[in-house]
Amino acid sequence: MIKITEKPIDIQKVIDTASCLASGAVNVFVGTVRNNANGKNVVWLEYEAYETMAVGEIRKIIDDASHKWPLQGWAVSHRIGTLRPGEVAVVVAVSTPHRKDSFDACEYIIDNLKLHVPIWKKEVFEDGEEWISARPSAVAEKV
Amino acid sequence: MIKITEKPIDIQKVIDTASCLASGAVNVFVGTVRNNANGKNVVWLEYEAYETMAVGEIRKIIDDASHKWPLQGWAVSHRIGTLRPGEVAVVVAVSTPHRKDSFDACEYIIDNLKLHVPIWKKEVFEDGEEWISARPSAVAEKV
Amino acid sequence: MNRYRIKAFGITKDFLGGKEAEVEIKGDTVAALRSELMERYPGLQGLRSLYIAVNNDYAEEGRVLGAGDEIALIPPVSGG
Amino acid sequence: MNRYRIKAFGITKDFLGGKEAEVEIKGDTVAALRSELMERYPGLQGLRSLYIAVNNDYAEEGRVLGAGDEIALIPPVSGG
Repeated sequence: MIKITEKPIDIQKVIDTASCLASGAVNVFVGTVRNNANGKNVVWLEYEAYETMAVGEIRKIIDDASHKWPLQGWAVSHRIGTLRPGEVAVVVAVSTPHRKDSFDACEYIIDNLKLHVPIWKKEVFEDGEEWISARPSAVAEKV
Repeated sequence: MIKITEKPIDIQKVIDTASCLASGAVNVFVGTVRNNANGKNVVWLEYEAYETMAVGEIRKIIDDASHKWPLQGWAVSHRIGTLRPGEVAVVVAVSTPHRKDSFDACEYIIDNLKLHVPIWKKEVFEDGEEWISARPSAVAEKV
Repeated sequence: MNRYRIKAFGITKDFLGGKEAEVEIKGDTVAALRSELMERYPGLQGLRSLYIAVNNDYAEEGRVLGAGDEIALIPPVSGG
Repeated sequence: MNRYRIKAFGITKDFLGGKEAEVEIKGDTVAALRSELMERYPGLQGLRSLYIAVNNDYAEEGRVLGAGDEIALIPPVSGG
């Protein structure tokens, strides 16, 4: 399941989708909105996606991961729109027969999602706003 | 939160306990009961814990992890009693400011939990049962 | 001259003045389109990177653009 | 002679015949207790490992056992 949605993400549902009776291990990454960035208070974030391409790029990442690890189930859900601190922006879940693979595959997927998938966030502070990582001067965002 | 419980584990609650407004990353490991082990069908599993010691040993692992990574929140919940295939046996969740740490810390905790925490499982097959990893002849269990 | 409709995302919307723009260029490659866009919207030059996607894939500079192609500007991504 | 009450977990319950057992030994260390248990319950010898916990901590072989100590047999763990 690959989902780009404006609605709050149901983590349990993502995990259920990725789970599988033959798997013993599910690793899940949950990315949430932090209440601060470089020492400034984040009031809210705006997430935007090029949806059709984002789904395609996530699909490619999953395909790559499937060749590297024995994925038995997986699910990726990314939220767009306005998010407040504490809200869930992304959930990646993968299940594999053995646990080390579940960690490695999940990390590979979220790492590549952050590098290649056309989704953007703008942090809105009390005194301004900024598209994250857009300019060379911007401090690289490393959640 | 460290919990050893006979009741089904509420994964969302474990994640909520580990989450933190200042964190951007939560990694979660979910260990479930597989429907097969070494080619044999698992009918159910019996989990047993030396509860007071198990809580103490998990606490030590968390303390160690806290020295290695900047944990901002964490929670470990382990179920005991009778579990059927697909049911959740253990959930570990940790939150950190940056995502790589959340993966590393979560993996450290579950790896050490499996090595040191006094919890035992007995697999019950259609034609017998076996305490996992107890005897040298037993195939090491590697979920 | 070739006319292309461009989708803008993230910060590039600020430079192009909206979610879409039309440009006319002499060439017909991604590289030609890029030069024209950089000249017409100098703000794009200040980005850390700028990819151009064609039909939902990252496109190479030499790719020839067709009339029905869906073309989009991909500034540095920051999902997750 | 020293008398100790032993908690058994996992597969060790099968050998001790229940969740608890009492043993009398000459010595007063973990090592002495271990020898006595191995002799009295030979099934324990077939385990991949056997730790003895005292007051909820893994105990070293030289540890002297006190009268009020909580003593437990820890066969190979398999949680998770």
